[in-house]
Amino acid sequence: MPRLKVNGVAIDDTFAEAFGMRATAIVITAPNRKWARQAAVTMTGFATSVIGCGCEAAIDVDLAPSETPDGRPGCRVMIFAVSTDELQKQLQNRVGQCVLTSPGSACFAGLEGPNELKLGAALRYFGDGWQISKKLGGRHFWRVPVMDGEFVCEATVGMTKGAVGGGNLLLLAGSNAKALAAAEAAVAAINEVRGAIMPFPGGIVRSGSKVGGKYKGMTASTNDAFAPTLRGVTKSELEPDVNAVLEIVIDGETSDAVASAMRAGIKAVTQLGSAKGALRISAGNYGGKLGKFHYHLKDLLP
Amino acid sequence: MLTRIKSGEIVDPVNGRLGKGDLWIRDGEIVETPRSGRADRTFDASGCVVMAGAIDIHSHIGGGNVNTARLLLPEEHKAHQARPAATPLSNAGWSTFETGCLYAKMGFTTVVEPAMSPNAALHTHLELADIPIIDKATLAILGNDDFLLSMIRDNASPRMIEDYVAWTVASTRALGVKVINAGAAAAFKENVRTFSLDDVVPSYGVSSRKIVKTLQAAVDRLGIPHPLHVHCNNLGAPGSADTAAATIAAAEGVPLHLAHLQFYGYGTEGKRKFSSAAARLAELVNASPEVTIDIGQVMFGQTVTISSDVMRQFSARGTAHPKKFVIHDGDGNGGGIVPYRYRPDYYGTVQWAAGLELFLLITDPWRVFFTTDHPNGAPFTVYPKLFEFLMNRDARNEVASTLSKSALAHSTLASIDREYTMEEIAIMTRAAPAKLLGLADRGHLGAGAVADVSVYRKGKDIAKMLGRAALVFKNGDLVVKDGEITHYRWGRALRLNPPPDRAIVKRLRDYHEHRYGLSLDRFTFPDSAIQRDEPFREVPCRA
Amino acid sequence: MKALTFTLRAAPPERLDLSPLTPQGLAGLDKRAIQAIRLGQSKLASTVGDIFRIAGSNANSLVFEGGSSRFDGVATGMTEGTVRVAGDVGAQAGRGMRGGQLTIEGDAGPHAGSGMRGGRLEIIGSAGDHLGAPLAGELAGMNGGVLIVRGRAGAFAADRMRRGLIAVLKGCGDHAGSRMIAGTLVVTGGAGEMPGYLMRRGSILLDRAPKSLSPSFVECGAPDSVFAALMDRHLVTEDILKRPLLGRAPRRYGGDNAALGLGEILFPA
Amino acid sequence: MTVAWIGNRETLLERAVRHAAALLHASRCPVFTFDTDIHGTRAAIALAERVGASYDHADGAGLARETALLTDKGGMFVAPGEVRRRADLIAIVGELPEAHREFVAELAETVPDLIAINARQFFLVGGGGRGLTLGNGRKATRLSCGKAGLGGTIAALRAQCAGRQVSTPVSNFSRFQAALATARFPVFLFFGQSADGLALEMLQGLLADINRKSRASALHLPASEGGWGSTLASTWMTGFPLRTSFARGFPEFDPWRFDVARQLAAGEADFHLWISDGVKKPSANSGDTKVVVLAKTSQPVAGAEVTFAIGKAGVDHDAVVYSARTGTLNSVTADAASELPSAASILRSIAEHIPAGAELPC
Repeated sequence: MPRLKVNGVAIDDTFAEAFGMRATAIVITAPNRKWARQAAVTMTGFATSVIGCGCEAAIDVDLAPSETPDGRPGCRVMIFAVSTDELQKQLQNRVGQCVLTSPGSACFAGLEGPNELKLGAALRYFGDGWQISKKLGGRHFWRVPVMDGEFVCEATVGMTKGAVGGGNLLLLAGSNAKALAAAEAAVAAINEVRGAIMPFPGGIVRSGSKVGGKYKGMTASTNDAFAPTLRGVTKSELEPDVNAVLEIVIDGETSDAVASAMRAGIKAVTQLGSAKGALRISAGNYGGKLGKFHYHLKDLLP
Repeated sequence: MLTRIKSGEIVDPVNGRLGKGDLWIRDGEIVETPRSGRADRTFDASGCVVMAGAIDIHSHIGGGNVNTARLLLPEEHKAHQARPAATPLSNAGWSTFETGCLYAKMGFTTVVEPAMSPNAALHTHLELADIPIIDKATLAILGNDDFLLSMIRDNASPRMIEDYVAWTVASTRALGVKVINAGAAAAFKENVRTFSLDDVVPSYGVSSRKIVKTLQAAVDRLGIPHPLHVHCNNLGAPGSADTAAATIAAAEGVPLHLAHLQFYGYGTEGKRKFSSAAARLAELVNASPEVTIDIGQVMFGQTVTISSDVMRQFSARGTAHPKKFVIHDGDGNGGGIVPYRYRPDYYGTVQWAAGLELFLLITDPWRVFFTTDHPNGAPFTVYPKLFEFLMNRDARNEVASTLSKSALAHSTLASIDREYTMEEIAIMTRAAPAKLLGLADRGHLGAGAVADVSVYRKGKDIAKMLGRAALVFKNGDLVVKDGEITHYRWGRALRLNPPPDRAIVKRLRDYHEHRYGLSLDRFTFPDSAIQRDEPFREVPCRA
Repeated sequence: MKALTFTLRAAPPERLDLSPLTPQGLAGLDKRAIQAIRLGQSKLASTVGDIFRIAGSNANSLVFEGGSSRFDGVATGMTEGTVRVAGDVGAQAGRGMRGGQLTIEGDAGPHAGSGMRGGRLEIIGSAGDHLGAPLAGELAGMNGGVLIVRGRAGAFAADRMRRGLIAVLKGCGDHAGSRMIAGTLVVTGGAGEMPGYLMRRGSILLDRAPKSLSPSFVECGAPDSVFAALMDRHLVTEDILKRPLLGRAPRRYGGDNAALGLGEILFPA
Repeated sequence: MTVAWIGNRETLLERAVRHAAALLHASRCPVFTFDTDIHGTRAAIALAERVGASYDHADGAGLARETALLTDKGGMFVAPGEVRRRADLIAIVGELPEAHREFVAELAETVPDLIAINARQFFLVGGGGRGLTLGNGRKATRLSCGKAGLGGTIAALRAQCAGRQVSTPVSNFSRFQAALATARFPVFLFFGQSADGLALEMLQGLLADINRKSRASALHLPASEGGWGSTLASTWMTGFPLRTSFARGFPEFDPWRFDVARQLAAGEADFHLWISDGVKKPSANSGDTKVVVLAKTSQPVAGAEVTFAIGKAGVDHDAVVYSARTGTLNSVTADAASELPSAASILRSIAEHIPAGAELPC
């Protein structure tokens, strides 16, 4: 495989293969940033992969008070799922259990669009008849009485059918510490990209997987080709000097957002350089047969 | 003045005149063809049907409850805004003035207001006196009044009850007697919420059946031509066909008139437990020659229900559209005003179909009367369309095809081919009402009849033909030409005048002074109180 | 194209019904047809030509140069375009509006914005009684749109309101927000007796404590309110108010407990 | 006996009628104010129709409030006879007007005979003072919310009856609640002059709440009996209550626009026909409004173009009037019959002299 090198970091001539998904975004606000983020972190917990969690979700960006509808600190959270029904269910459960419950929170639509999901329209029933509907300048809010006042929640939120899930970067390094340094650099850079989230812990996944496995019922199992300890027993993708691989998985509101995120990640990793970070950047795919979206690393170079 | 209506197609079932010919009027009366053959004026009626003026036996055109409905709904009146067509009741014939004009334009010349509260008789007659052109009549409501219920409870003699009924009819200038959900209004005052034929009015121990039978007997024995006019219990309720059937059975060979039978034509079949039971009722009517009925046809659109059945109106208040209503606990019946919009949904379809089934399945046009119970089923201004439904099955089937299929599945309407002939229409709307009300001077075109004549230009469009008469004569005056009013006049109220019995008057005087602290004179009035020339015309009782 | 302009010749000799003169009503009419429209409400039956000089031709933008308290029904039922009155109007301005923008630079009579469903009606001067409210017999008050009165409003402002926003900036008379079904009424400058009487739902937002309140309203604390923040921001961005009204934690009264009790009166703590 | 004047000069009735008709016919925006019986009202409305006038009652404001209850809300009402015979709880809503004291005294002196409970309890909702002494030495228990006024008190009463909270409870509420719980037919008496429209609507809301489970109703004792009679006549003749106009050739109802006092004050009317057989006198009219007066007077009314002396309905001539005591129209025989013409007869004569237009009988 011919390789490009930037700042000592080799870049595979391969591509990340990604899939179409449904996604929505909400804006969570609170009296201060701490509690806005707390609500967001709680509702996006256990949302790493649609395979086991029903959805993939994370904070997209933090919002300044001037950027939120109620003038309080907030953050934009994105949720991705494979079907509209599943997305609706996950949204309703997560906002209901994690945002409605969080002190001082409010919840607004973070996405507009012709397709809508119920937000406050589903949660209002918590108000047990005391809920109040308000329409202001074309937006519709529900006000649900709670113990610290009211939970204000926009009635509906837009949903996009053009979202993409599964953009990724594989960062191969000589040591665990260097792999983590590279991955953290990538996560920090991608965090700045609007419309793209990284649903795994801290944006990083170490248990990259392949499809299927030897045990019945396993839909995914360890990505043995990238596991350094298996270099001796499997058909490995790893050079001898690679001792750790970490993956960044990216879901985007649009295909462009995924591409921008990957570009930002590659830039950060290459800027860090091979001495401190990754020796090599690769990407995961299924031979291009399963996913509609292909992101070739060579097109995303800094 | 001698008037000749020339070469019209005369439809006069009473006198067996059917076919082309001339009709002669001298002043206010129909006459034989005069020897001279010279008319002072001649109207060419070729291409026209010539009939007697039509008679509506049951239409709420005036009186306290009707006026309250007007007061309650100014926004539904066409003149509320400068654009008449924009308001739902724009054709309702809302004021007394419009009422007379709109009836006359359709060739109706006599209309009966069927629900006059005896205590509001003066009010009712003042309103009727302000309805131009046509003649009017009223039925006095009895059967929820304390005086009658107390007499029945105390086993008063039939004679005393007859005297009371006679006094009421005479003093209120009524043409007959109506009973409305007998006993229910009295029971409702004691917080009873449903009431059937064999239920008993608290404090009196008198059943609804007993009240109806008592009044039926009194009316019959007094020789009041119009049989007791009964508004049954359970109006509008699912399963009310049982009540109507029981009431028909209760006629027991003595004449009885059941009002707006359509509103009782409901069974409990189907998923919604509401279905047309009209076919069953029609059969019962066909088999009971002493029973006459009118329909109370429902047509779709906005209207207002006006009824002295206060219990039923109270229970219907939740369906008010727009959401406002009046419930009045009166001295006897009181009443309720509940605006309502008939929608072509499941329930509306059942009601619409049930009315048409009754019209079409009751075989004797002498015993079924053409009403919408104005404005309860629909304003009387829908009559032309309703005539079309009766006379043209394609017209009604076309409408039926747009309505609720599941509702029609429980109805026989689709299987009925009958179309009314013009002669049957003439019987149902002219000859039979005159007979039912005891009005020998109208409903036909024989010599000596009042010259109430309506002339319709024949055409394929039945609604247009019968909606805008080519000519209408009232007492010989030409009042409508080409569907427009040409002349205003004041009609009269037709009344009975059975002589008063002194004993009952004294009793009533004591009763009013003792129980109400008022002189009986407060509840009576002289003819002069109407301030019109000859406001009344007396109709004789049967000998 | 220049705005279709109606210049008042002289003070009208009778009340006028201007309801025919809307952008949609005049679209496609030539000048002669417009001049022949009857406006007079008495036996005089004045026409447009008797009352106004007409200039311009863009019917989507109507201007009345000069107004009068006898101008009834201005822009009745308008659905689009703009209507501006440089002067006062009489009763029922913007009655049943569905869209577009109506600006009245002077005062308006009773029933301004009666039964509005959409659009924006701005009265620079004061408005009479029954702002946005139904006419006699009707049950439907304002059902959408934005109605701003820069001056005062009379009694029964927002009566039977169901949806939309009414803002009165220099105070209003008694019974503001009576029989409200929902929607939002903003009053700065003080409201009269018993605001919110018989309200079922809806919000009445004031800049100060109401001077009298029906005992069927009950004090409901002053927790932090996101709704207040949303509302304040909306009022400022929509150019209705210059500065926030309610603040972080307004005081709240709930009522009318005689009716459904789901309405509220909010004012700054 | 002189019954007509043109200006200050006596004239023949016929001539005065012609002159009044000519003035009316020439007027651009005629308005009528009346205070007369049913026949006077019928004749006035028929004349208004002929000349395109708007009309109102001399007590227009109080009547408009009562009318608004009917047009905007409706409600539950009861006949006065039933109140006397059935009501075991009477609540007087607001200040009891002088005109209706007699009936209330009668209720205090009698007992219901149609239900088993042979006593009445009386309550006074709102109203001033410490209570109300009725006939028979009985007192009405006062239900009040202090300064909240009548509207506030009815609101609190309704909220408390429904088990909802209030900020100020109604005085003596528990006594009322206990009475209501056992009463078979409670009746609330209301009057247009004591309560505004919203308070009356609130009262009807209270009645609607009570009637879910038990019975209760309200008795309307109108601000003006004559005015209510005129309201009924106007309603049947035109479809609308008072404050209706024929200016555009069809009846239009607008309680603001056709408030005749407002029309006069705003200078919209150029002709004012004042008809009153009672004590009310026409208010001062603005500059160029021409005035024709029908009044029980023995001299010309200052400023009137034409004055007609009329008799009082029910005194000088037979009449039909609305009676709050019967709740309907009653015929009244003249108790001091005189030669004075009735308002109706003068108005009909004027109508006959209006130059021919469409022949309309209304």
